Amino acid sequence: MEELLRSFFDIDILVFAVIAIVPLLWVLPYALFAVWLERKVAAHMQDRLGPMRVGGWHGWAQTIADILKLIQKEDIVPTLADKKLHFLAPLVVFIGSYAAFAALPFSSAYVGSHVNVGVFYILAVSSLAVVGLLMAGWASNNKWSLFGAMRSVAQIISYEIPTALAILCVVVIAGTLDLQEINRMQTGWFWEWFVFKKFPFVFVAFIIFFVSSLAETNRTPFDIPEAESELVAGYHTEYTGMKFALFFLAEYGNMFLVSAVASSLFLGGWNSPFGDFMSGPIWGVFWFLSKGMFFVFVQIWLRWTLPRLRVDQLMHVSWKVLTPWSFVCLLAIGFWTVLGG
Amino acid sequence: MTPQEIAAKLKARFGEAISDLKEAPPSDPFISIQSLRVKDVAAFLRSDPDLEFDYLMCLSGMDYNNGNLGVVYNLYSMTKRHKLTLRVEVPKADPKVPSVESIWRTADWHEREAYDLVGIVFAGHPDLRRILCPYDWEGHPLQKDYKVPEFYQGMKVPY
Amino acid sequence: MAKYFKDIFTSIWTVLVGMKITFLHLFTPAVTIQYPDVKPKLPERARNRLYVNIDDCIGCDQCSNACPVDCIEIETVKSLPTDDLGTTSTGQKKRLWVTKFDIDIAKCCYCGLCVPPCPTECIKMTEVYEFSEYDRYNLIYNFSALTAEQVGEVRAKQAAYEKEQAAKKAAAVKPAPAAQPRPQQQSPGSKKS
Amino acid sequence: MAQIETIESQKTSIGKTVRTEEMIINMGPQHPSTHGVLRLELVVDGEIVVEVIPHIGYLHRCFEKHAESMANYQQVIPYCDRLDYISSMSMDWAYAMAVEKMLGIKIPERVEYIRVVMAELQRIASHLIALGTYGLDVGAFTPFLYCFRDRERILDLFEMTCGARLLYNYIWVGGVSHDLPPGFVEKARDFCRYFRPSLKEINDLLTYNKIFIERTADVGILPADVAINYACSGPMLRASGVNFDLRRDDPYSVYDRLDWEVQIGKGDVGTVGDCWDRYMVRVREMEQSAAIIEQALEQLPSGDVSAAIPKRIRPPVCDVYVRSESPRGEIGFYVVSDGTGSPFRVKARSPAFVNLSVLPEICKGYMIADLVAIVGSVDIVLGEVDR
Repeated sequence: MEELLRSFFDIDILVFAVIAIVPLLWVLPYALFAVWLERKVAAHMQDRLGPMRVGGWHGWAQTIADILKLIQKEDIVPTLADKKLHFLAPLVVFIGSYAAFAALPFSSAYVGSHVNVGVFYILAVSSLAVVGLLMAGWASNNKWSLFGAMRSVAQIISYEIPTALAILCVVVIAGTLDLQEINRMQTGWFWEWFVFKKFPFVFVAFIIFFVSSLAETNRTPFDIPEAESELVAGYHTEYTGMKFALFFLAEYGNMFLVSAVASSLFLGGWNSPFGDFMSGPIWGVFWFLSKGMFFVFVQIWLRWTLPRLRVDQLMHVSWKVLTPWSFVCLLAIGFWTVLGG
Repeated sequence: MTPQEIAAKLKARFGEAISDLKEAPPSDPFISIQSLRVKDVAAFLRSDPDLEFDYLMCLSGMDYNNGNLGVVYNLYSMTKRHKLTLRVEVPKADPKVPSVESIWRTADWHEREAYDLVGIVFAGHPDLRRILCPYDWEGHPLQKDYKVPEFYQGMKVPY
Repeated sequence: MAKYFKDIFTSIWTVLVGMKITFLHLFTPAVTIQYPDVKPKLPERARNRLYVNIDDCIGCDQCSNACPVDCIEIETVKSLPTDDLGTTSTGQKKRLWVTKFDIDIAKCCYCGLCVPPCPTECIKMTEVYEFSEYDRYNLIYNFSALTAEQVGEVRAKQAAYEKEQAAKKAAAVKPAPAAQPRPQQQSPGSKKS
Repeated sequence: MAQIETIESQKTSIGKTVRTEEMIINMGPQHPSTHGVLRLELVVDGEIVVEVIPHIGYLHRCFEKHAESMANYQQVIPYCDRLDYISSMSMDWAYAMAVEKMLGIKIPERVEYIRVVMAELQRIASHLIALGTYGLDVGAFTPFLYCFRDRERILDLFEMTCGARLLYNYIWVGGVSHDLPPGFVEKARDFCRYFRPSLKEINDLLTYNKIFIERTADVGILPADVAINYACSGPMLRASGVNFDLRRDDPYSVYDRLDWEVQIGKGDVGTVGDCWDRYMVRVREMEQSAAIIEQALEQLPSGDVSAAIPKRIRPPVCDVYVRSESPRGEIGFYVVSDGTGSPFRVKARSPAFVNLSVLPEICKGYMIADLVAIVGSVDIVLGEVDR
């Protein structure tokens, strides 16, 4: 894609700008769609109808109306808030989520930035959101927000470990940190996907990755940083209008991010499940996005099914269940790779 | 035990401090107590192995509209399954009744409510604050001669 | 240790059971309806907005007495013996001009206590439940059939009649206290705004 | 002052420079999980609750003062509706029984059965709300709407009987306002048949979910002696293992002719008297209520329902305390008459008010998330707490 663009423009900065815009073109409509999907799925799971009015067919324009409303809203900053941090926090959170899209291989022909440490980069950059959440909680000068921020930092940092270990399992098999390369190794029928390799260890690693990614995106059952019934809205209690929308966007962006990483690492990414059938760069985008959306749907599904864990139980799950098991998987896969080749 | 037996037992223990059992159906049979002995009687009722009134069903503050305020205790025993009603009357000028909070913890909020709404002062209550009305409300609304204030913190009260 | 594994197993199992239930509900038809487009059929006994059939009202004030929140205001003026106010549909003769029959529906608590005492069954609760207003004063419903002028006329007639009667009495007996004048408050139409 | 002193005494210092201290944090009156306008002043050490000071009265509507100023006894009933607006029928019934006791009138048998059916339907409706909002408190949203879906069916039954969905004013002194409408019995039976599988679904989705059990078992344990000392009642008392139900132990109406069992907390997944037990007692009570409804409909005699409604209620000079089992526990009315047509004093002993007073006792040492679970398991209705 880079070469293609270079044939049009000769200026580097323009080429990179165009490449950088592409994920944004996906993230914004995706976030609107995902919010709508979340509401519709929730409604139908609860025997309701959900939004039905705006836009005609099943209220498809509801979230567009919502975002327009949020843009128009007054930006309220609490008097005693730390104004600079209060302003910066949503930006940091959104940047952390959006920057990670750069290394996502949307198709065999397109990846925002072809870095050879893609997985590592995504892990590192998406942790940036923690700083933003803490800033938001602290700057709001609200005790509930601070609680939310503290919880969220503790949660995200602890769940980084099982996430990283689960990713390592794949890296051990693939022998590279380059996502594009990892995807290429899974080309073929769906049994070529890493999730079915070295059964059941990679499969367990996949489950661990998915569960801890739920925690990293603050989704139920790990949504304690914004636990509505406990902390009102957690770190974004004091945010309104567009700043709130940025938090929202970042959350949904993150949801897709972890889903996309899961599908890239474990489920073949842009590969078609049926060998050469429907494969190629264009179909690759389709497969990549639909695999990502499937996991977004599963996240939504879980959210409307499960209750929420408590802080200490959350830590329990991370440190006493997920981390040891991911170590077991990593060791087993390591031995298998070394011994079995 | 029937109310009569309970009354006899109490009479034997406390003598003049309590009245005879008064029965006038459909009213519940009740015993009047001198206000100063409430706590002793309550402690006895709670601890006596034959009585064991361990459940304070209700504690109501009353304004009898004759210059007296009163407290009505409705007692029940979970183990013996019998009931008793106690009544205390105190002059409105000095409405002091000993608190039974240390005997039945449930009396805590009931007494605060009676203090708040009727104005009975429970001596020995650990935390006698208003409970239903705002903390700076004036007067005790359930007294029969209570007049609703016109303003509360600058707001008109009967809206 | 066995508990540790059992806990992991039950967690996963119950989560899957829950997911199955919610997934199946994804395809069950919704129980909610699109309200302003689709409206539920209310049962016969539905208690909503009050309605007074003023033609049947005899001004007996019983509904007003039964109301626990005092949302019904009734004022009546005695009719002259010469007036014929007609009869109600139940056959009762009307003797009072109902000069004011206001229901402050904003105060109404829809308890329905006003309905059974009515001797002519003229006050009832209807099925209408959509009657929000931008101005609270529009929620005071005037049911009286008389216009402000008619009320004035009726009052004047009654006052004149009473005066006459009083004069008669005074002439017959001795100086009697003047007939107590009816309070001339604002006419019911004035609240209509 | 007492509060500040406790805080001082609990300050701990670790080293010279780093010192932790408790934070005072205000929960409510506008908080999603205080079930209305309850305000809790929390003293927390990190996430651990050191002390809870409840502040109530934000919904105080002077029920008792209103009742005294009513023109007659009948007019108090709409106000009773608004005490516990989740279970208006039980409130009405308790008040009506108090006045009936003063008047000494005999209630037609059909009325008693209708009242039992209504009260038990109301109990199911009320417990459904308790279950649903409890799910909400621990973060599960979906069971809440399933509960409301089922509750709607009960409200439909009520609406076809008396015309109102929430504040019924149905049970009057001496009778009920309307006889059962045609088709009610079948519909009520249908509901009972529909309800059991539906309850099982909620159980599968929420009650036996491992996360839910983890959140509620061994949390907010209320021992039996503390429960009795605080005069807790209803599911709150029974969950602590006290086998006591006013419907059986201080029988009123026709409950003694019906066959059902009192449900108590057994500590299936934790300790007796924890939040899960309180929740489970409600679930099991709903099953029992469905059985009571079916039996009562079976035995329903025919007759007139308005025979005993007195034209003018003028009780003799007397005072009575009458209690009955509302979904939240013992609702008692202490009614004093001075022989006139309007009550001299009406005191409502509301179950949630008394149950809530035990909250500071059972919250200490748990986390804020647990506090939410405990408040939810007490199942308060602020309309009744504040009156």
